[in-house]
Amino acid sequence: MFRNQYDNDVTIWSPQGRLHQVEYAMEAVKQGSATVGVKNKTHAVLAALKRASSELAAHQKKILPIDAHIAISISGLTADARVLSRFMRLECLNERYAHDQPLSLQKLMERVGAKMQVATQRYDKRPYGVGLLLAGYDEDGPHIYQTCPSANYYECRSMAIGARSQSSRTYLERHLDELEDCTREQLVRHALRALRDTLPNDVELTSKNCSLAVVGEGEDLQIFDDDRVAPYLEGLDQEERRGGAAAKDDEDESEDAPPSADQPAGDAPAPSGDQMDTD
Amino acid sequence: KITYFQSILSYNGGCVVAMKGKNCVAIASDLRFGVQLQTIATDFERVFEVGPNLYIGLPGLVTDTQTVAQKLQYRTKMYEMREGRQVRPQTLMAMVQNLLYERRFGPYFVEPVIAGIDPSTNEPFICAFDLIGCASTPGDFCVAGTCEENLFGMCETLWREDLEPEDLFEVISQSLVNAFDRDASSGWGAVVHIIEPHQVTTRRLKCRQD
Amino acid sequence: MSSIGTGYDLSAAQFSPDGRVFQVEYAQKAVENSGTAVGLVCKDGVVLAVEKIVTSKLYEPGTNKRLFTVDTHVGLACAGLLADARAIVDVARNEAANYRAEYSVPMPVKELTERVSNYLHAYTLYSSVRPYGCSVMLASYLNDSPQLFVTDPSGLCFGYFGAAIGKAKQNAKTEIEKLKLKELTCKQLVKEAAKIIYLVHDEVKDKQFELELSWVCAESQGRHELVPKALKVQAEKYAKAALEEESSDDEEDM
Amino acid sequence: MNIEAPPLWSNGPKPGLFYDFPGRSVGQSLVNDHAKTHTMYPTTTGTSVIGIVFDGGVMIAADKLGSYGSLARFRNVERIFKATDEAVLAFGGDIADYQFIREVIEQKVRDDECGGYSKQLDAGALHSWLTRVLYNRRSRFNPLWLDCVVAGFRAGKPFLGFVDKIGTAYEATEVASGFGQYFAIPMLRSAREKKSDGIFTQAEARKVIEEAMKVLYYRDCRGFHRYMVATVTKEGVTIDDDLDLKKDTNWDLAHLTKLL
Amino acid sequence: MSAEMLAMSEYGRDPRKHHFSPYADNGGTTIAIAGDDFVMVGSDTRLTNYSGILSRNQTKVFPLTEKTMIASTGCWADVLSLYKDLQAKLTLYSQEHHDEMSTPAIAQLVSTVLYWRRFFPYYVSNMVIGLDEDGSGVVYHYDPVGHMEKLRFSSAGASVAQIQPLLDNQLGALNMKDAVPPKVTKALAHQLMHDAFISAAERDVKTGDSCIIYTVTKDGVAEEQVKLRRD
Amino acid sequence: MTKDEDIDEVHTGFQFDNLARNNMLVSRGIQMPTAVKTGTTIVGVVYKEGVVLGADTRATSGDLIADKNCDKIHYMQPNIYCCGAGTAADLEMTTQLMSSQLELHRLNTGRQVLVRTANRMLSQMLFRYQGHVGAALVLGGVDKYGPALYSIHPHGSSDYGPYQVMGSGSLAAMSVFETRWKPDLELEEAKLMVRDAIAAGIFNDLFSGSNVDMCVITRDGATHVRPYEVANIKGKRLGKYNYKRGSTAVLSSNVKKIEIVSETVKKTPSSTDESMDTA
Repeated sequence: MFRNQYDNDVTIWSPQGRLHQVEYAMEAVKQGSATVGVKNKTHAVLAALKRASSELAAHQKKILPIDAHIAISISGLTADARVLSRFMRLECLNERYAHDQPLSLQKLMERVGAKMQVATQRYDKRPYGVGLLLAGYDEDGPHIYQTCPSANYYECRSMAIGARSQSSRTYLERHLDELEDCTREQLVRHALRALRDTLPNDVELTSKNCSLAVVGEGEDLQIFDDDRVAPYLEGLDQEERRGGAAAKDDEDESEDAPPSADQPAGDAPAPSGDQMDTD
Repeated sequence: KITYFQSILSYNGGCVVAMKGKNCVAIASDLRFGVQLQTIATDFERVFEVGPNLYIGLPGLVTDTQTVAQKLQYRTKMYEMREGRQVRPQTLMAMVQNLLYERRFGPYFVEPVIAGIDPSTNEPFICAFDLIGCASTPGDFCVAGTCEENLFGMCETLWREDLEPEDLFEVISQSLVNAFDRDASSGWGAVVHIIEPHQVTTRRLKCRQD
Repeated sequence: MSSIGTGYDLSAAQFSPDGRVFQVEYAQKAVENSGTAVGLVCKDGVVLAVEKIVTSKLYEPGTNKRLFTVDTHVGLACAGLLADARAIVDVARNEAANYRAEYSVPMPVKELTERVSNYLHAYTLYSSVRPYGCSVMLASYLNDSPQLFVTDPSGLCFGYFGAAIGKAKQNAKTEIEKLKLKELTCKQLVKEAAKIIYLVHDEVKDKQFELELSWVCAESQGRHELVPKALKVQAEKYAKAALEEESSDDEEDM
Repeated sequence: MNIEAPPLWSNGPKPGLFYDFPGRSVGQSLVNDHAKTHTMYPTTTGTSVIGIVFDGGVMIAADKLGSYGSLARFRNVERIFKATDEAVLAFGGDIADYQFIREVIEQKVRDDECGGYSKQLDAGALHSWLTRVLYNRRSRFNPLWLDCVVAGFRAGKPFLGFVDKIGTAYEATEVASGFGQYFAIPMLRSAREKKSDGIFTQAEARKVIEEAMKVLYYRDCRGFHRYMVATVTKEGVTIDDDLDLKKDTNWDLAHLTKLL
Repeated sequence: MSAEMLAMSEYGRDPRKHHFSPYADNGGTTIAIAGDDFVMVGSDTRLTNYSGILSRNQTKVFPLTEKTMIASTGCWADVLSLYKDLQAKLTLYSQEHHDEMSTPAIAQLVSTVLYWRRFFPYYVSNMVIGLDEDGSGVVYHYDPVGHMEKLRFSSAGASVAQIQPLLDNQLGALNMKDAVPPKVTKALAHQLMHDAFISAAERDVKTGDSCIIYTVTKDGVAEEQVKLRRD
Repeated sequence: MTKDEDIDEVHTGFQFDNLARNNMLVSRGIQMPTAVKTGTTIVGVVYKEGVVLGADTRATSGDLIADKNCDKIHYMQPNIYCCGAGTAADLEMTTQLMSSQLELHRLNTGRQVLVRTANRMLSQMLFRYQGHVGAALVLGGVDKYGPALYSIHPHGSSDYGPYQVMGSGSLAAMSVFETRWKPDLELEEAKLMVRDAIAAGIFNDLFSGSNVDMCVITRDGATHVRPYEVANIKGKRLGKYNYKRGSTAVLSSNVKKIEIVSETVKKTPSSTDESMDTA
């Protein structure tokens, strides 16, 4: 049973000039746990919330290294993210192999965009059901990029995606002007605070559920998990939650992902999201 | 047909090294006589006595080793008879040079090494040739044969000035044995002659037999 | 659109009983949902201007440009799905590079646009793919001759003196027709282009937007470049002034 | 961009090549590589290229002769070109291969320009890229018959590198190809050793380059008196493309080589 | 190609004939010695072709991971390509396995990569050196098509013949009555490497200029450069 | 009956008795061994009052250094010396032979040998052997016409000029003369130039090395300085490689005493043939 007759394939335009399949894929991003990306003048930082599917399971990896100067954090279908991360890693390797230099972020994003676009236009494919945040450092300084299943990507001053990420974005918008000139440590703090704002009031960030990546001037990418992330979390639970948007329900999610410039956000509520593993 | 050697000089294997010491010289060689990878004999002498304290080693193609040895014997004996005196090392050098260079365009496949003491001055003397008779007379050591590169490496590190005869024996023996252990075409025993003005000590060494 | 929803509009490889290919028309709809882009030809070059709608404060300003350089002498402005447009830009760049490799001269923009429109057209023939959801304008200034071509998702392609695509293309066209293009220079035209974008921008629907301006003209030595910063600031000032004037006129009218 | 759309369906036409429809699969190599033979020798050739690092930059030189065997066939061949503000390249070897690779590099640069990337290809990147290209061609037994000298900057520091037709690559403070390796390198090295700090000023570098070009003109029978010099500094690239050694040469010696 | 052909300079050939060989012999010598908690590897720094010196300062030892290095000599174009290939494979591995590849695993990888080109080999003598999982030094020696042997000490490249017997004697205590192999200390390894390079530079035209000696321990890699004769 | 000649033919000139056998080996695909070569840089330059000759001292066999300090400047006559590059044995014997020929010429004519005479005789000899005698020479001397300098190629061509170079390092050496040579050099200038030319060969050509030898020839005679400059010294070993006496395992040992006899030689008329050793 279909919501309408134009939504069962990515090759079909709706009479309004929309692609429902792409819009549905955008919903998958919101199923994933939240992740935040921020940057100042010298560094870019990713923070991500890790989920464990059960008490017995390990926490899933949320942040993946791409090269010595780039990391991604993912929200959406993990398997799709793996395809994209492998693609990006190979692109970075190729650049080092051929030109003996790190790949600039802009080039990488164009190639990822091109790859994702192909999947939005053919009946034998489906859009990638994952949103990524990239943090990277190249000759132009630090960058945060966001990608969407629609094959759009945005360079951001800071960004958050995933479940309940609207609270993070609210936090980030509020502190946007502070970010640029803050120190590396403050920047990490902002990322963690923004991430914490996506949590219900009774849940805190812990070294188990939180993952951190830092890259910047004179500093190769480092990813902090478990014990290594603990120092950064110290004292965070004492701080007041400023976002004040602790327990948002799922209805907020519909306006969660930023609508793209050229494509209106989906009007359909998110499908009950248990058809695939999301992360 | 597969050949296991690069040059005809390595057909039968074998190597020789000579070294100067303090008032003494030494010459040493392996004892293998092979045909390519097959070993025929392990007691093949390729160092020959020319005078009381003058020796020549003739590594190379065995048929030529023996031919050149015989021709040299003929020429040195003739010299001794004509001149009524012993062959000096320098003289032997000239003789070998001429013998080999005569066959510039059809050479004997040997690279001789001479070690001796000049009977009139008691000066140690060593010298080596290529197969057409280019002589070199270094002040330290000379090497020839299938593992000459190995020998060069050993000697460059181990040799030092003013070695006493007993120390010279250790240095030349260790140089030779360790060098030919890394060479399939040489080895299977070694013989060392320590030449002093008043005596020649000949020792056979215990080596790997493979 | 009486045939909408009758089931004849689900594939690009399908005609409706009244002889239309609805999927292509729907794709053109996507173009009309996007910010406006205009292209103006004058005596010494071509000016491209784009209204880029910005949907979040968090985005870095000045990125995701909708103006592209295809070859040093060809500029491209797009409307519609940006991801689709980027794919088209890649195609156009390849075509231009191949032409150069073959003939070692810059590719005439007419031929380039034709190749691109052929490509777009290929995607209107099969049910296995969907038509591209974007239109592109290609501008060049080669051998003292300014040229502007536009191609759309159906694969049609025409040359223009002034063209507009996107949301407010009708309004923009009306504005363009007021200009005496052949008498203007690029430097003057830049201001007019900015003014048009400001005029047609709908503040109610789309709050924020960025103006993108580029040109390919005698002034830029035949290279497609973004309009120099100083000139762009001037143009925007002029546009804003004109906008205020107009709105005060409107009030008077009332 | 390298991402090419795959065929519209398996073995179907690729988008953009739709007019081949229906038919054989396109885009695949139509030539059987095994049946191909490749050119293993150069045709029109250029001789030496020399290069030297000085304080704050790099300088390279090459003459302008294109030889056809022993025929001095083309007398105004440019063998140096500017790729970007941070890289100039000079080539010895087959002129056709040079012109081919030059086109490819210029398109790479143009691609970057059109892409609007802030970083342009620097000498290090081009050197590395050339190494890969030449090595891959030699591995397919279809070599580009070239000796390349890449000069410019890498990560803000002067860079001078060399690649030959099989992909042998290295960086050095002085490089040369062809006869330059035998004539010019000893000159450049000993000139540098005479400096206590081993650093040339730009003027000194220019002088020693001129000396070396003169010796090459005297002694290399594929050498020529018209030549080019390219200098890369932080300020950018300057190419002097109509230099002539003729006025500086001295043939008085000729009278002394006859026994009277 | 015969040694003579390789040694002959390009200009020395018949000027009318051109010859394409995908290989070149660019010289270079490497030595590796393993200890209980370290491994030392050195190379000379001369890069040659035909009769000329291309560079006087080119190391032939490259880092692969924090505790593994590769020493490669022979056809320099192949050396560079092999190294680039390994680097890419190791990066991918570490990203996919969230850990650096261990030295024994790298050793096997190198063997596989070399054998992959069995019928158009990399013309390269390789040694992989590093610390194994227990932190003790290991040396792996290869032939150009991937035969691998695990050793305590070895040498490779242009002057291997000059150096290997010396290491056998001094480290293996071969051919000496009542002698036992000495405990390999850093001082001993350094001294032997140093002296072996001096000897090789005396007798091999392709070895010289200087040698760089790297010491790999759990704390990282230390580097030292010693001058050799330059003729 | 066995004659002398059957055991060892006492002929003059080259013997070809091994040739058939060796050719047979070649025809079976066996490579002929290479002789020692002097890769070599040799140079000569004319200055105001005479000629300066220079040479390096390396002899190689393949990549192996066969002799680190060989003498490449050969005596021809008191007023003529000759530097040699090429096959070492050929050089040794050719110069030795020619030296005695020139001596005979001097004795026959009772005049100092002209350099041009030496040149002509060497050229003719080498031409006769059609390049099979691999000698490349730089011949220099002073005679009644003043200083003269020739280079002679293995096939017998020769070249006259104010400076000459030969050998694998000749191009490096040539670069020195091409940039610095001028007419009427002073002795010190000439010596420095020769030194630099040889050094250029030593340091840039793999097959040239070790020391600089030099020979200055004037109207008053020749000074052959060997070495003129030690360009390279062997590195200092760190280790001491003293073996304990008795380290080497011995199977058997045999000492042969030598009775030392004093020996005097008297010249007799019949032995003049043999003592005609002028070298």
